[in-house]
Amino acid sequence: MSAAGMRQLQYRLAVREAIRDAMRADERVFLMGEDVGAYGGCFAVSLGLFEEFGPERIRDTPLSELAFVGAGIGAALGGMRPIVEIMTVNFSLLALDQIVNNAATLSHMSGGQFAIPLVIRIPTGGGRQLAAQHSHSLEGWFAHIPGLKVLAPATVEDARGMLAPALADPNPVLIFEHVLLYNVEEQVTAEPAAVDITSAAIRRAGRDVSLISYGGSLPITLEAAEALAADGIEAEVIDLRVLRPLDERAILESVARTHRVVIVDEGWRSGSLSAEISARIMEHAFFDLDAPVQRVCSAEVPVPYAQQLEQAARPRAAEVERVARALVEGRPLDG
Amino acid sequence: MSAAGMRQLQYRLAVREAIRDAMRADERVFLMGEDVGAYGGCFAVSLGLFEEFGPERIRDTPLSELAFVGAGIGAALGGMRPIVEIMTVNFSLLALDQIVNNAATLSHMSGGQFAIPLVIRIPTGGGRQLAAQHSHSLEGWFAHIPGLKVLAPATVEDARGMLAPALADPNPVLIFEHVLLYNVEEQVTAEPAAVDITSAAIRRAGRDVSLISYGGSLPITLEAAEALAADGIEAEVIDLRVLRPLDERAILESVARTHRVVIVDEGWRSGSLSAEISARIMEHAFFDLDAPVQRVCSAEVPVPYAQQLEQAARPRAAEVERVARALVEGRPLDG
Amino acid sequence: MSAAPVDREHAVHLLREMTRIRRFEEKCAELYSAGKIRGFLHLYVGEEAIATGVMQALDADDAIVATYREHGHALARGIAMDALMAEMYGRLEGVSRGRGGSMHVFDAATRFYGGNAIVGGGLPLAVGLALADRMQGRRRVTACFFGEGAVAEGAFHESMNLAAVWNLPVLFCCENNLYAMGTALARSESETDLVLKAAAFDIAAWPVDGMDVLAVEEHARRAAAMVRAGAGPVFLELRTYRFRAHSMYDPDRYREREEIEHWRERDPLPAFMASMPEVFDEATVAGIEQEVAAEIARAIAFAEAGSLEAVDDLDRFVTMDEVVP
Amino acid sequence: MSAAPVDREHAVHLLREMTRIRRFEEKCAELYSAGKIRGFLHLYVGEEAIATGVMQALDADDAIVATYREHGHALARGIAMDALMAEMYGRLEGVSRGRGGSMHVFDAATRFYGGNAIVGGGLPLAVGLALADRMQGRRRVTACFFGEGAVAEGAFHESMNLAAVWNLPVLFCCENNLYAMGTALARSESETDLVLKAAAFDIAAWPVDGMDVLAVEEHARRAAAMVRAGAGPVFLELRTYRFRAHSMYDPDRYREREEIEHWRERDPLPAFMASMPEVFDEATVAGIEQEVAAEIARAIAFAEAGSLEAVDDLDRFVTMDEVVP
Ligand SMILES: Cc1ncc(C[n+]2csc(CCOP(=O)(O)OP(=O)(O)O)c2C)c(N)n1
Ligand SMILES: Cc1ncc(C[n+]2csc(CCOP(=O)(O)OP(=O)(O)O)c2C)c(N)n1
Ligand SMILES: [Mg+2]
Ligand SMILES: [Mg+2]
Repeated sequence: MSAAGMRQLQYRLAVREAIRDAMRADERVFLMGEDVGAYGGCFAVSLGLFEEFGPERIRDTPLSELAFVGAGIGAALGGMRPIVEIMTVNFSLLALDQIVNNAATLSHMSGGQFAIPLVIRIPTGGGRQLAAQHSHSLEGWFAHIPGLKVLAPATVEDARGMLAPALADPNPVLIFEHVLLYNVEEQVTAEPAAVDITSAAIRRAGRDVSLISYGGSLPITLEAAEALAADGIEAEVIDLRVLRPLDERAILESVARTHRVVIVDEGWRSGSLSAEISARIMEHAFFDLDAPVQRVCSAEVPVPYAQQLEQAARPRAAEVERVARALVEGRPLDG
Repeated sequence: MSAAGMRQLQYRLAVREAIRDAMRADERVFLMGEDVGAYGGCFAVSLGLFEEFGPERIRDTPLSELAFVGAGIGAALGGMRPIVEIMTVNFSLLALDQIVNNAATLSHMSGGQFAIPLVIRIPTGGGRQLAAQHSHSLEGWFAHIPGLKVLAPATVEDARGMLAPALADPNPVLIFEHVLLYNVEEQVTAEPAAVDITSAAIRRAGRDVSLISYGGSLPITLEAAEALAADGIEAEVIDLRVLRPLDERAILESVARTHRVVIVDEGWRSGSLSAEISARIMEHAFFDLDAPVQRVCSAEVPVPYAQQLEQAARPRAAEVERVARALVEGRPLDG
Repeated sequence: MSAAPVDREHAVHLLREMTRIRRFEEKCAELYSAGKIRGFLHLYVGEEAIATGVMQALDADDAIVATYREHGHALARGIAMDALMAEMYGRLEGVSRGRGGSMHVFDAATRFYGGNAIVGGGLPLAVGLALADRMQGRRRVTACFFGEGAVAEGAFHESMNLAAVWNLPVLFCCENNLYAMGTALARSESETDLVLKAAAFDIAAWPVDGMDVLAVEEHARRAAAMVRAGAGPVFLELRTYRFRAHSMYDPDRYREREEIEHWRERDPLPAFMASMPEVFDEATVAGIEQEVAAEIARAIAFAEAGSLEAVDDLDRFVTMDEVVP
Repeated sequence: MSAAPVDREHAVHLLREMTRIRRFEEKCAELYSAGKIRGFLHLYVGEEAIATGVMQALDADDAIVATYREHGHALARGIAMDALMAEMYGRLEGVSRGRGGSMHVFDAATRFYGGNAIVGGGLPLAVGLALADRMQGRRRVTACFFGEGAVAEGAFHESMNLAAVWNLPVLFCCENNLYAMGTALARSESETDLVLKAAAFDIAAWPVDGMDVLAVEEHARRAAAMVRAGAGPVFLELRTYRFRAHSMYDPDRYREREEIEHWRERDPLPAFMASMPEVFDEATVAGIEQEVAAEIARAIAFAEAGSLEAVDDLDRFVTMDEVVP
């Protein structure tokens, strides 16, 4: 541990510490998913927890996404505080019925008789050449569903801090962890700092343009901001943190400061979360805008294996920089 | 049949005729789904087809949405032209893995070696007091997925005409039929007119404001347009018809004519298709706009059974009218 | 008929419960035609012996997970008929504030977890409720009702395996009424002996005459005792028949008159009465019918007098502010 | 060892096929460490007898559906090794233009429908391919390979039932290597006798020694003949073991050394050689190894010399302009 009570921590280990702390603090918390136990977790997030907590609380499941996610809902109804891990976001498609038809509806449909204090952790995103069935970015898609809360920790501090409030929340909370972030290391306070799961964060101050991003796209967004700064363009970087419900106020306040916006979203462009953000700005900050809100998203293709193709399909810092620069310099972007 | 070779036809019967014609014309076409045969179809769409074509080609399936949708993909790969019916849109959540991970990816991922000439018909939408597990409007959500084509026939002519080009298309085509439209009757040509599945349609001309809608929301949008017309406000009503890929040109041309837009979408507001349309207008027609694009969507709640609550949750003509009027009269909408 | 001796009081209780369900359902059909009840309505007429019999085996803190055809289960579980009727009417006084309707009856007080309109959708919930009991060391049973049509769903397969591999206290009650909407079991399952489905998971299972309330009670008690004792899940195939169409929308084109008639002859109410003539004399039966008629009348009056939830409350409970119950 | 008499030529063919797979996989492991192959890589080392044996029973116009662990199936099916290696390299000359990589091998010419990275995701496709054959009156077989871990998925359950209730020509080949990643079968299935899973669907099924290439061929031929004759689907449980970790990411913490050693003693290649000493003299074996080494060297050269698909073609085939093949 360095001075000032700070220490270097890896995102993967931050998630692990958060799970461990939650399980030590509350008997009702348990982790359930495919190979979270004996194997140590597909991304080694839960490595070692099996040894500390045993097979009942670090519960390996069969390959039955629909049933074990539904069992998580039932266990939450039964008084537990389940953390369900879906190994990779594309497998969550097998469990969508339980998430959308049950988890998202039971409280409202029952007239408020039941709460569902369930956390579902889902590794998400591309960039590792895992091809079209292992590289989805569906967090924005899930953010469409009323009754769910959707989080996207982009920093090590959030990876460590968001789990506790998510478990304390009486509603189903989905936490999307971008696979490219697991190896990221950052300085954090020695002890977990309390973080909220309601607000967006300003990760960089700047008055010339707002770069709005979240999760796995935050690093390239900050990278673009640095590049712009080298030319004297100061970008304000917003990390949404919470994808549902959106912190609309933080977005609009940023627009009011900068009057120009680029949204960076790894989702496929059409119908991605970036569209909703653009639409909200249209509705509530139209007259604050000096230029149309722009989006840098993933190409609308199944993510290919070949590296040059996958990279071309993903949002890149250079593109964010190019678009932001054009906005600030008032150059046309169309065509 | 009336004069001028026109006749009155019900939406439900239009779909049935389209299926019958396609099956008579092509041996490879068959209909598969839950209770499409002996029962006659949950919404009586396929009533009578079982008698004409028999159990092989009007194929009742067990309650196995994931497998029979996947079987439709496989049958298409095997040279058939399947029409798979998913009884109601919320059950499609059980089949999403096959639709998103297989149907939408195989052509691209295989380097173009395989096409998937599959049609999936899905009754969608609310308004019949069927509550939170039977009233979803997910067509806009599906429109986010590259590799799929998504259609929303809003007229009897489209209900009859879209199936043939959908079957002729080498890609998976999802056709969403709004449950409130099945009983609608309209005058159509005696013989099916060829319709495209690429463009939006102008259902009503008008220069003051564009009302952009699709599927089950078209009727209330036209209703609002009539009400506005009574006060001399002429609305152009755009029926998107095709939700993926969007006919962006038609949208932008309309904006260029009217400079004001209200989008009407039964999807839950946040992350609905309306957001994508607003974002596209932001990006490509910002300087054509006299006022910010507005949206009239469903309230973000699981659809309740009680009639007054369900109606309150749905987009209504009066609201479309109110918003359009405010736009045209330049009155503020916020707050 | 089963040989288990039952005292008069209990026999009367069973007939009363079945009668409450029968008459309630018949009234619902009327009210649906009258437009008082909307949406989808699935009636339990003919299957009353199952919910009635199984509920005898459950304790107050056991849990129930049911389907969209759950009025009978709700009544047999002890949910007040007036609140149930108010739900059909979409009234604020309904069990689910009128938000769920016929397919979504919920009641935290009796641990009644719905009312699920997704075929097979309740099974994973039941597994989870049982998992919570197991992890918290409680000897409670979760009874999960579903139709034979649900057996084709992946959710059935995955849930059965999870319950078995984790040795969870789930009582799977498969109501085999031979049809899933218009699809006969033989047209949807390559193996129609449902007990063999359970064998694939090494789950104890056996068939039960679902038209015989005493047989259902007896077997449910035995099964529930096994489950409660920690022997893992049990699967009961309860053989029955629905006397009415699948829902009020169903023209019932797919069943032979003879078949329907054959099963009507096995109607669980008259059959039970005939099996205990010494108990069910005219006066007793008439008394039950009167009580039930009065209860239904009260329930309708309650529903009619009910209020509509304010539209301003539409957003309430989309997300919760605290954990309940 | 099975008693079926095999002529020398065929025996040599079988060993050559297994050797091609074994050496190809070993080379892939090297190339992965060298960074030439990326993404996920799942090797078939130890299971070669299955793909090799089953393919002997298939005709040119039969179809194959496999998993992410499909290199062996692709090679045994006759997909050119150079195009397969080029795919590993992500080259335009790869079977899938380099877009699929190790987990997504496709080849229309040999009716090889992938290469599916969703566990259980291929089963419904196989059912559909078989349905198309049946409806078009073709006597073709669709062989569907999947691991024992997939048996827990709802997709398995639904697909088995569909294939059986519609009497479709699917040959279900369950490669039971005892582990799904780190999860032993006994920890994921309450009933570990997989043949009983098939019984729940009234599907003909039996276990086969997956380490004995002749036994696999013999049983696959019998099963394929039944399927082709219209007897409906058949389920084979092919008992095997993977000698390497699940993937290149897997530290393999969950298996006992002894267990791995025990199975290595049953290595299908030496076992087969030892069973026919009269055929597999040193010279013959050396000759095979030489041929295979040369083929692999050519494949690597081909892949190394391959090109990268132009980034401008990224959008190609997201949707198709015409039906192929
Ligand atoms: C996943 C899903 N698929 C289809 C339906 C439509 N549906 C409602 S009830 C039903 C039949 C179910 O039959 P069964 O399980 O035997 O129960 P029963 O109605 O006979 O009591 C169907 C197909 C549904 N509600 N959910
Ligand atoms: C639906 C789904 N869930 C989880 C995974 C992650 N995963 C990939 S392979 C695998 C193990 C599969 O085991 P098995 O079916 O026995 O095949 P094997 O790898 O042993 O050949 C898992 C869990 C996946 N790819 N798809
Ligand atoms: Mg039934
Ligand atoms: Mg395995």
